Amino acid sequence: MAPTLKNYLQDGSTLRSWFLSTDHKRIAILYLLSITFFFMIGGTVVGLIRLELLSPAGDVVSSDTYNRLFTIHGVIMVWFFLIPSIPVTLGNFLLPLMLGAKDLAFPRLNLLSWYLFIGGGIFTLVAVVVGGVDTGWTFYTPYSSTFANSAVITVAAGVFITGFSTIATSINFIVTTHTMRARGLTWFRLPIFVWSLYATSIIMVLATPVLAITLVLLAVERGLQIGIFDPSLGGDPLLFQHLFWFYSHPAVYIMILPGMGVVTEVIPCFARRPIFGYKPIAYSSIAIAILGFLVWGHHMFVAGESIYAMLMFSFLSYAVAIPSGIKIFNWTVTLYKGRIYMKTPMIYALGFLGLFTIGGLTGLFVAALAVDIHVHDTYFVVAHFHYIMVGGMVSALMGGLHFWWPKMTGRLYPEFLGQVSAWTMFLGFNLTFFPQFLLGYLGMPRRYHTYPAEFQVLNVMSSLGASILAVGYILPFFYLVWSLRWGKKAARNPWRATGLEWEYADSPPIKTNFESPPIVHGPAYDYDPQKEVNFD
Amino acid sequence: MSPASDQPRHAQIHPGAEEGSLREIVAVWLGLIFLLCATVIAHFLTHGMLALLAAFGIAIAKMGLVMFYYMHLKYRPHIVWIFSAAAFLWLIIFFGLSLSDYVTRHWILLVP
Amino acid sequence: MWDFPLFPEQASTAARHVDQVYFALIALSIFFIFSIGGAALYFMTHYHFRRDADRRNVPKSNWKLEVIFIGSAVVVSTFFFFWGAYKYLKISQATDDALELFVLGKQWMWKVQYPEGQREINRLHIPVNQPIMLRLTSQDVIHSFYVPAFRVKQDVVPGRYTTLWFEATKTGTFKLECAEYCGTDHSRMLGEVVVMSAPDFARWLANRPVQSTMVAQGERIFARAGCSGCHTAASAVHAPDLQGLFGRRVALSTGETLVADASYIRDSILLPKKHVVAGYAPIMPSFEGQLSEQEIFALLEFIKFEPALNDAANASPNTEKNDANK
Amino acid sequence: MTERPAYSPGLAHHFETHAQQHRAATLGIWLFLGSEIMLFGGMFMGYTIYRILYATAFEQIAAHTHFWFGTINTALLLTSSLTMAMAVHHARAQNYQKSGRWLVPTAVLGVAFLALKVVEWYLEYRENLVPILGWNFDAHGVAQGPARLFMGFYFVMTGLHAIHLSIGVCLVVGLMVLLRRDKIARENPSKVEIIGLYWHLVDIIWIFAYPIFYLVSA
Repeated sequence: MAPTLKNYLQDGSTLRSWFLSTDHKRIAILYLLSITFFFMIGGTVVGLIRLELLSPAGDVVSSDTYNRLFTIHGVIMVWFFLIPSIPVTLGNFLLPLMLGAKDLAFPRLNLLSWYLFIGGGIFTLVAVVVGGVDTGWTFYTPYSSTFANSAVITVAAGVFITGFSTIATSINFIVTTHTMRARGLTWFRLPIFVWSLYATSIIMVLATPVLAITLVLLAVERGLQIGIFDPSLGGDPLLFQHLFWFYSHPAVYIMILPGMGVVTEVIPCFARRPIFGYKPIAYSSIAIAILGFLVWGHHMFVAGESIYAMLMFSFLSYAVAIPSGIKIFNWTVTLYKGRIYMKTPMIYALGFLGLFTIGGLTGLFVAALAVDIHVHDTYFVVAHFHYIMVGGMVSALMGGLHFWWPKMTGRLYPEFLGQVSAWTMFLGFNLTFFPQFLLGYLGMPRRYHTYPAEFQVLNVMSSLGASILAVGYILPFFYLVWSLRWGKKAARNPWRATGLEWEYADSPPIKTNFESPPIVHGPAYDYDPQKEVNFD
Repeated sequence: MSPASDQPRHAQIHPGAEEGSLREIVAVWLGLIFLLCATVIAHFLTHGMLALLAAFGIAIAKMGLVMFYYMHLKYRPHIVWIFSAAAFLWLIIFFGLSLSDYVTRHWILLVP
Repeated sequence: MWDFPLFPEQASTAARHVDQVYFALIALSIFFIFSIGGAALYFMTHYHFRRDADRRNVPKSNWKLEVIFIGSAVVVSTFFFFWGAYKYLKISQATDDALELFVLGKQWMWKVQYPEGQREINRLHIPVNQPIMLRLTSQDVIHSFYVPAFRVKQDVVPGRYTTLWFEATKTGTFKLECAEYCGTDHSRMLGEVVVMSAPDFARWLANRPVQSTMVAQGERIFARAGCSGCHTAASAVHAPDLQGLFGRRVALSTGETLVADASYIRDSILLPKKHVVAGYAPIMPSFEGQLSEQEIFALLEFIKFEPALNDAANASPNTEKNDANK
Repeated sequence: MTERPAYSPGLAHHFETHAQQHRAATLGIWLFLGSEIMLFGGMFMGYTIYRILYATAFEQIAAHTHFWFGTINTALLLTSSLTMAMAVHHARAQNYQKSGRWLVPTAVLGVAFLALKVVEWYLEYRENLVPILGWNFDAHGVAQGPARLFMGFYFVMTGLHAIHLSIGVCLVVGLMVLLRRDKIARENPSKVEIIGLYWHLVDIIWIFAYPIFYLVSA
């Protein structure tokens, strides 16, 4: 131990040392602050939406404002929160630590990606100020290209720029995983989190460029009136949907795969036993990354797609459910013969397990052609993807944040408050989104500013749940900030966890992560359930 | 991807290594120009499906030459082959599944 | 407090099929949630760190178990795919005796045209137990025609026709909604489907003010727009004969053949060079921007209804053919 | 993996060996090129679909693109790939002076391509073939809609390609400056190679743009 080496947080305190830092850990912190900021904006907006939906008449905001609200909620939550969330914060921080490397392969590219992210974010926020955007986050043509009367191009530019930030991050992750693993760290000794980041990066690098070009074509059609999708020229609006969903369906897996990785780290640690089925879980991540590209047509079942394409996409959508099922199965079995500690990260991880299962199962509903024609574009779909994205991804992010908080900040969070907010979030979430399944099947279309009066009770329940959910999010924000100063100091390995980041790096780590390059001798998750442990 | 295959190869690849002689570079260029002439001739002589096949066959051949020799794919480990093939594979997925919609849109399905 | 619906009314032949799959999937979900949740809860309590339990020989993997799980997942998935697809094909199946209505979506209303010439806005009167086929198009952005009680939905896409089939099984009034986001008043683009008994429907139809049937409207447009100048037997211009065209197989100059359905005829009017009929020169001008979607609906009805076309052919003056070439 | 040498010019702090650094750079640039292929792939996809839907109109309107401009431009780019390959070859042999000398014709050929392209666009502007804003568009007897779609794709794709090529020219000029100052060896020896790979990719994109815009006419 060399006490003279400063940790990464103390190594320079000027603005320059943060904003021009190429240290992956500092960039991760910058990203964490940024996505928290965007999450707050997206959350505030959805607060207004839920307030509006308390009454069927639509009397809080005008319909144009409402349309801008749900659009900006979607745009910010998808591109400025969910897609970056785990990869750029926990992934950025942990990938080199887990691999035993000093940094990512391209540290300056990593910093550039943060600036691109912020640049894209500024464009998007500017668009909100100069008139908002009312196309929905899906930007469907010809509404977006010809009819919308809002700042479509500005937002498209923002998302376009952020796309390059995503591509840069993914290239960095893939190359780092290939070239910078510690001695002895073979592919099948990697923590599953690394596998899931790798799978995520595959999707990012291959899908995001298609989004970029789609937005360029949209902007060109809107700004320069060059016909690309214009039906009056014989163009096909469905072509836009093909291009868009070729990106945006895999993007759903960009959002969920890293969460699956986090859960696979947390469960073995708090069940004190090796993960059950390492290889099935690892392979299923790659399978999801690949199969995820084959199913985008299910977003177009009622759009006027060919019946043959519908049958094929429906079949493939069922196929992609299988690797997700494999994961759920293996996580559950991992609890068998474990020594289970219900700490905050574990509550989140098990919450993820439950909510993701519901989200995945309702995916089977929308993949069935007969049921989809009824529930398509209704609140059923809204509930389905919120179960996966909020119930799944956000739970995993919160779990991961609590799990690695001691490593990132050197402080322990207050455990009691952690558990209280985890349960609050779980309760609030279900109350918010479960009624939406019923609403959807009853036939309440999404993006409705006003709605028939008989849907009010369920909508009020949903809004009530949303306010509980909000408490569940605000609480951790305060106690985590509180812990930075008053939290108990964390030792190197407060969870007695395995992994290079716990066993070889300080809390918080030094600038170059390790005093000497670590060497790996055995498999990941080398826990022994027969041994009792005491957490800090 | 075998688990440990990347590790020992670190030492083998060195930026100074000689890959592809000058003669090879010039020969490839001659090949490319020859293919360009061929595509021009084919353009004037063929039409219909044949013209399409000629134009794209030659384009793919040109791409092969550039990728294998000028971009040194020939001298790279398999992992780079996989990376470069991935984009093309994904394009096939993209084209194939999209076209499956457009090509079959006007087919009539006989329902049991 | 509890006076709110949890399940929508079933009012069409499709509803029963959709709900069957829906309930089966709910049963499947409950099974999985209870087995996964039950197992997790059992392990959580039985292997809680304070409990003494047998923790020796922890299994790290078990390929047999994985294969069993994957195998059963494949079977269940395949079953639900086939069942969902089968039900879908069943409810989207066309029948020949359907009443064909034309629906035009625009920001933010639904315009309905009956073959006999009646028109409605945001309301659709149909007879019960009678298959209905809607031919849908939009004049601006994408809309979606959605009747929850019928469990049917179809996007309404500008620039092309989509079709939707259903058969109501109950009389009454049912909500019609736009399900694809279409701008400011998306949530007010609502309507009603009024399902009536057959005699009531006949009475209602008879009492609607009608200027002329769609065929008659189409006939007028056929003459006015100059179609008759070329597409008649008497015409000097070499143009395809439209008699009996609808539903016939047409050989194209590219060597392909296709069925002359509504979409084909619409394309031929607006984008005449897309499909050129074998043996004819591509001389037809495009009527893009000159005919409204509703006028094309009428033309379509006229072309479908051959005897009238025949009359128009005989009656049309030859002078109009110059218009067609301008 | 060998121990990191105590003093090693051009080796970033987080790498252990030059080989590792070079390997990372190679993988990284190939991934980037893959994403570029997907970027252009989206447009090729859109083009292909309309080509199938409006085969005749596309064949007719394609007769109005300037075949010889396209062909000469293809020859220029293929030759620029030759000179670039030469530059890379010499850089790999650590002969940076020779490498720099081959970069000059590379940049010149790139600029020549762009100049011809601009002339060609101007001709198309004169022939009212630019389907932009409210400009007068003359479909030359071909169906208006599909003709506009074709020319739309033509301008967007060749425009985006030209932007890529311009970036390439800037990078090559930047490299020449670096080589002149003899900084390249210390900075990062893979640089010439990486920019070369990018240059070749821009060439490959043109290799496919050429048949779809110039060779489809019947």
